Amino acid sequence: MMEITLQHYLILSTVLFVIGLIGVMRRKNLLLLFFATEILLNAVNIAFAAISSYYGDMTGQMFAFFIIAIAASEVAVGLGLLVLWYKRTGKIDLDTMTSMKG
Amino acid sequence: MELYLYTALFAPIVGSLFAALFGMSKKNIIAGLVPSALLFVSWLASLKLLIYILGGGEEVHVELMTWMATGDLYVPYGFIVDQVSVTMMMVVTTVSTVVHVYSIGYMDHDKGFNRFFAWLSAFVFSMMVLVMSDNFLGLFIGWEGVGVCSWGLIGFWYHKETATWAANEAFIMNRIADLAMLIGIFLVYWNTGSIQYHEAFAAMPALDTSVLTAMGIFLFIGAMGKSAQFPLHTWLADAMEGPTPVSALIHAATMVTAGVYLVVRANPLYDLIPDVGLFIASLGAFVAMFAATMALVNRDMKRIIAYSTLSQLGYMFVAAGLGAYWVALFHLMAHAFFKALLFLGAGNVMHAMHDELDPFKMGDLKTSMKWTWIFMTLASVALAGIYPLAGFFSKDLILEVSFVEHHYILYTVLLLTAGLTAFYSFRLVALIFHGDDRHTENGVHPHEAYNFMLYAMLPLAILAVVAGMIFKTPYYEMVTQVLPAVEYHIHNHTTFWIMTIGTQLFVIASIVYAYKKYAKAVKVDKKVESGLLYQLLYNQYFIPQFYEEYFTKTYRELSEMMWKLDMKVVDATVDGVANVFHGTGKATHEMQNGNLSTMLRWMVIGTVVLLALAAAFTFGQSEGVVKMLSGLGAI
Amino acid sequence: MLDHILSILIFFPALAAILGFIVHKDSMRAYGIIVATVEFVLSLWLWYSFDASISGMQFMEQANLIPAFGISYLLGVDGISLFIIIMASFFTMLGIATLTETRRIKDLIITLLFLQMTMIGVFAALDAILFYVFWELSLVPMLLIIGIWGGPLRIYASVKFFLYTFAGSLVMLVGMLFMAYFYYQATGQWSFSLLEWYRLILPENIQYWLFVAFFFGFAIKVPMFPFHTWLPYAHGQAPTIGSVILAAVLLKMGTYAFIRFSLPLFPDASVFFMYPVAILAIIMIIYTAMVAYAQKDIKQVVAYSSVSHMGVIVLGTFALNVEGITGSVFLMIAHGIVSGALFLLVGVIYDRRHTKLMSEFGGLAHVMPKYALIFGIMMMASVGLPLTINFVGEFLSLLGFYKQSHMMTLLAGTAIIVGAIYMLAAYKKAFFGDVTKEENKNLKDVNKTELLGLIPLTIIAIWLGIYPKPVLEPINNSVEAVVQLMHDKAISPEAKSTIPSIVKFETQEAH
Amino acid sequence: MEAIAFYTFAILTTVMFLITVLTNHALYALSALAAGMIFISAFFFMLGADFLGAIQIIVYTGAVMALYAFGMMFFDTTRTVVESRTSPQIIFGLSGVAALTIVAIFVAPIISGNITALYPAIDGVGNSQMVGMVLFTKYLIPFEVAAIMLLVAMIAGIVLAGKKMDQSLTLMKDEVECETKEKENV
Repeated sequence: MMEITLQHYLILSTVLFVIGLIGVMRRKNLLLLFFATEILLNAVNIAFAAISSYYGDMTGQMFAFFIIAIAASEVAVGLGLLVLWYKRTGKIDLDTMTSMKG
Repeated sequence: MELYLYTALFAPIVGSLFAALFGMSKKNIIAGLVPSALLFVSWLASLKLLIYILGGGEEVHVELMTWMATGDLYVPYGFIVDQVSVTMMMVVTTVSTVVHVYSIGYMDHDKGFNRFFAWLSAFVFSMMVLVMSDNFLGLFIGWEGVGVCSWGLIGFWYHKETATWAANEAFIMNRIADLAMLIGIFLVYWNTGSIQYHEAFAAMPALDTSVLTAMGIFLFIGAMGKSAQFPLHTWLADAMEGPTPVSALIHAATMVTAGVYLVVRANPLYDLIPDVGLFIASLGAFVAMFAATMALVNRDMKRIIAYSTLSQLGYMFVAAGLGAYWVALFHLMAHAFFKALLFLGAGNVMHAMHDELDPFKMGDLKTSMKWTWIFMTLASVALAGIYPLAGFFSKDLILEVSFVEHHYILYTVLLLTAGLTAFYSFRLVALIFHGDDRHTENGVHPHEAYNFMLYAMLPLAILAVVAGMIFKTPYYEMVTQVLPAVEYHIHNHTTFWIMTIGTQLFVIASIVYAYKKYAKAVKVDKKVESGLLYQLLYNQYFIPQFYEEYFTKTYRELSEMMWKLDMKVVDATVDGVANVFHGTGKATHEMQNGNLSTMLRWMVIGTVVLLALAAAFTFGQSEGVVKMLSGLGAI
Repeated sequence: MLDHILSILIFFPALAAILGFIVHKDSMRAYGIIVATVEFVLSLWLWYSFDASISGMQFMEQANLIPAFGISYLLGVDGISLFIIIMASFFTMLGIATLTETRRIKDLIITLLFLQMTMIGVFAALDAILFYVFWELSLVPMLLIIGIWGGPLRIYASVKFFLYTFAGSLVMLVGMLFMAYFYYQATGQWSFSLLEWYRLILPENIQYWLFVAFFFGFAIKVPMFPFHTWLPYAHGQAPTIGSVILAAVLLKMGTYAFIRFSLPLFPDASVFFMYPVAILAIIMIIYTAMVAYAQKDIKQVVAYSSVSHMGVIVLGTFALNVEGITGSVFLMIAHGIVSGALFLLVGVIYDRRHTKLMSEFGGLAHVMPKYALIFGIMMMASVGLPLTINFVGEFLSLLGFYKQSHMMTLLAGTAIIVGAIYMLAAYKKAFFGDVTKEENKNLKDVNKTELLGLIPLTIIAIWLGIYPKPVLEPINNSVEAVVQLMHDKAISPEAKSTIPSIVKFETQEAH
Repeated sequence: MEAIAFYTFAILTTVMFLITVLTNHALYALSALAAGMIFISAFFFMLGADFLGAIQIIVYTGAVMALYAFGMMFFDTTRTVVESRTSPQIIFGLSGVAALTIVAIFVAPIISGNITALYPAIDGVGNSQMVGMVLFTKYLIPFEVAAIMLLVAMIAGIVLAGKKMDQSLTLMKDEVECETKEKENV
């Protein structure tokens, strides 16, 4: 079997990212939509870590690190909002959120 | 002499402004008297200048101030009194003084009395500027000035639709010619570097003939408009809507002769281009005949005289075109006197007949209006060219000129026209003053005009009689100092006498025929009147209708169309562009349906597009793209 | 104080406008008149201190705004801009003095004073960015004037006016940025100063592109055919004061900018585009004159006549010789005076009858003789009668262009015919004939306030027609400098020969 | 050896995430996501980013997943999630195109050829140590900002979700409306 190169990691990252995209587009349930965004972030993290590793540069890892931090805060705030919304409307379905209609 | 020059020039405008002060108030006799007095002063000053010039004085040349100066162009307000302009000045001031005095009586009951004198004196001023200017642009000032005054005076009775229409027609037709005149001036400027007469004329012999021809033609087109030559002639007959003194002054004696004056003034130019001169002469002869035929059958007293004027202008152009400038100017002068007299007489008749213009509704006025009858008959005799009145000396001279210059066709045409002239003139006199009384049945009781009006006409009557006899020699001596001195003599004495007597007999025969036909009871010959020729002449060759149908109407319709085009195409295009944006907004408005899911999908599409762009740039980083991007400042 | 007179001229009205917010609305008119009069006196002082024999810029002021990009606050006037500045302050004064509007008069006067600032700013600015800023700022007060005090279609008209001219000026801005970029490439430093730009000789193909970019901005403002359709709407809906200032001053920005930017910056392109522009100008002259003839609304007649006259101005500008350009600058002044007066006159009758349709009038000469007289004089001035102000400009413009093309001048010269047609027809419809409408029988003639505005204009129209020298001379000197600059800068031999050199003896020596 | 590990984990992660995205049961989704997270940390270890791997497990699987679990309890989404479906062609089409372009860009030599290390890893220093060095020198300010952000997020989460936990805001609003109506009736 051949050696694992950077391209492998990048392609894996792409595949995961696309899976995330599918989720983002497909999901109507807000909570599950959050899951999809987590996938997106993780996919990017892999790419960062891989590049960091293959070029011997710490910057990539740093970014991955910050992304994880951001993901954590996003979940905190996002879930908070979700709870609030659920309490107001009793639904967390995206299709019911149309107050931003132009 | 400068003082006299300025007096002659500016006295009329002072009079005009004085009368204008009263312009909106009630009739004030002083508004008529002061301009008349000032015109008399102007006449005296002109006389003084004439005597000075006659006495062999140098021409008076002054520059008042700069008008325009830019680049190489330098236009001053320069005035010149030489032999030619002093002749014109005398003609203008004489006739206009007479007409002013006459108008005090004529406009007596008009509520626009004061306004009338303001316009009339302003006209005289413009005319003086026209004849005294020492450059083409100064001439153009006067040229346009008389145009405006003519507009104001033709449309003087502005409540009448026909009057205002005629005023606009006159102005616009003159404008068409003025454009050509302007182009002529441009040509003169760019080719000779100056628009001063003497500099420009001095530079002309060195120029190419084609340029000179263009210059000559354009300037002549300008002259055609003002002198109402075919095909720009229709306005003159319509201009008779104005008060009769106006017709006498503007549309007979002075303004319409400005075209002749221009050709005379530009004689160094036209001498260089004899072909154009021949064209001018031919057109003149054509107009002489053409206008005379229209006068034959017309039923409007003033129009008949107007056509007669047109015809005589044709004579003048024949002379001017053939290089006999002094003859043209001489006929201009003589014609001014007797034609003004004729018009003023017609004015008397109109007053007496309560503005009736149809001579077929008059008749037998000689009993009640003896002096008018005498004056008009005198003027008509002079017009017909019977010895020893003014017309004989000037008009016969033109016939001789054409004969001597071997233009026999022109000669024949002019000779025939002379007969026609005699016929229609006396047809008019006979219809008005002789025959049976046809006006009492209409409840009109004619009376003679005020005495002072008749006295005012007297100088013109005297001049119409003696101008030819007395003035010819001194005039010739004087004018030929600046104009080409060509004596026109038929060398063969027998021929000369045959021609002269023959012409006289022909003319007298025409007069007798006119009297015979119209001096008794008038029989209307239905058969003749329904004939094609009569209809053609009566309707002025259908030219006014033709203009109305094909020019006026077309222009109006075209304008309407243009407006529609402006709204429906040009503006609609602009609005269309706006609508594209608006429509795009409306169409993409759907995107913003507020559904987060849809938005997410759009977001993904956006991401994909951006990615595609990135990919495209990644793979397309060839030299060209890089260059383009760097040019745009993107990299 | 004289050193900063231009800054004072620009910012005094703006400052006064800000102070105007605290003035009580009853005394606002008096306040406005005083401010505008002071401004006008200042502009006259500018003229008085102006040295007519100098062809270059005078009263220059400079302060760096953004040194990194060479954007500076650079002001100056020469003979070309001087009189337009005076005219701008004159018309603002006249406009405020003869104001008949009663709604929200305080806001109106403040808007007008701001407008004055922008107008003078445009004509005094010598820095491209500064020029652009004032150019765009001038849209805002006008937008408000049309949009608030206008007729029934005012919103449409004002938005059209704004967006259309704005779109054009954006293209111009791009052109300016490119110009600065080329300057940067050539010299290694940024500058938006017009005087610096003048020294730059661009390659021909770049000139073409930049000329076109600038052309869009200017042509829409002029407005040239086929970009003119915003103007009839704007005039039709604007209140009298708006129309007066729009016609008298704002339109002049476009033609002024042609002379300030397009000609000296791109001499070769100017020669290259001379005929296309001239053709547009001729279409503009004849076509809009015909459209004017078809109008039923007297204000639209005057509006379209404006476009037609602007055509002559453009034509004179692109004559590219001293006679033509001097004539076109003079005609800008003349057209300002005459069309301003005509719009004031239309306003007079509109105030009385609240209609502008000519069919509603007829026979006005009977009831309003003074009005008819002044209108008549102005009409004659508009059709270019000699000894009135328009003739000098029109004559010189056409004379200048005759040097370039005979046929086109002949076509353009029809302006004097078609101009007479629509004007006389309109005059006849409105003033001649009998008074047929009952409402017109008791119309009051012009009152003192209106005369206050109209008589000075009439006097100027005749005075400058008879004796144009005081205005013509400074213009001539500055124009000679511009033409000489163009001649020197021109690259192609064709352009060199088309643009005449003023310095005659030098060329003779060269031969 | 490395290849085997890579492929195994790659397949596992992909499958887990696909389950997360495609399943109708929220609970399955959550479990699959948590599993996926852990598998991803395996990649980090393989890449030598030990610290990141640890963080991944602690933060994601430990904290984030726990939060989600609580959230799910709250929303009662243990039952089958019913969602209105949008056309899968668009979704998969778009995703496919996105994948293709990204891959295309990644494999383009111009991108991968031009990278030089900004902060090269120093030999002989452990990964965690290395991370610490970079984090507290070059990225100190972002680090602190991130800390503050986390604090803010924590407080925000508490405030948003924790306000009047015992009451239903919806009901409260209704009550207010009812009261006003009653008042009007009276």
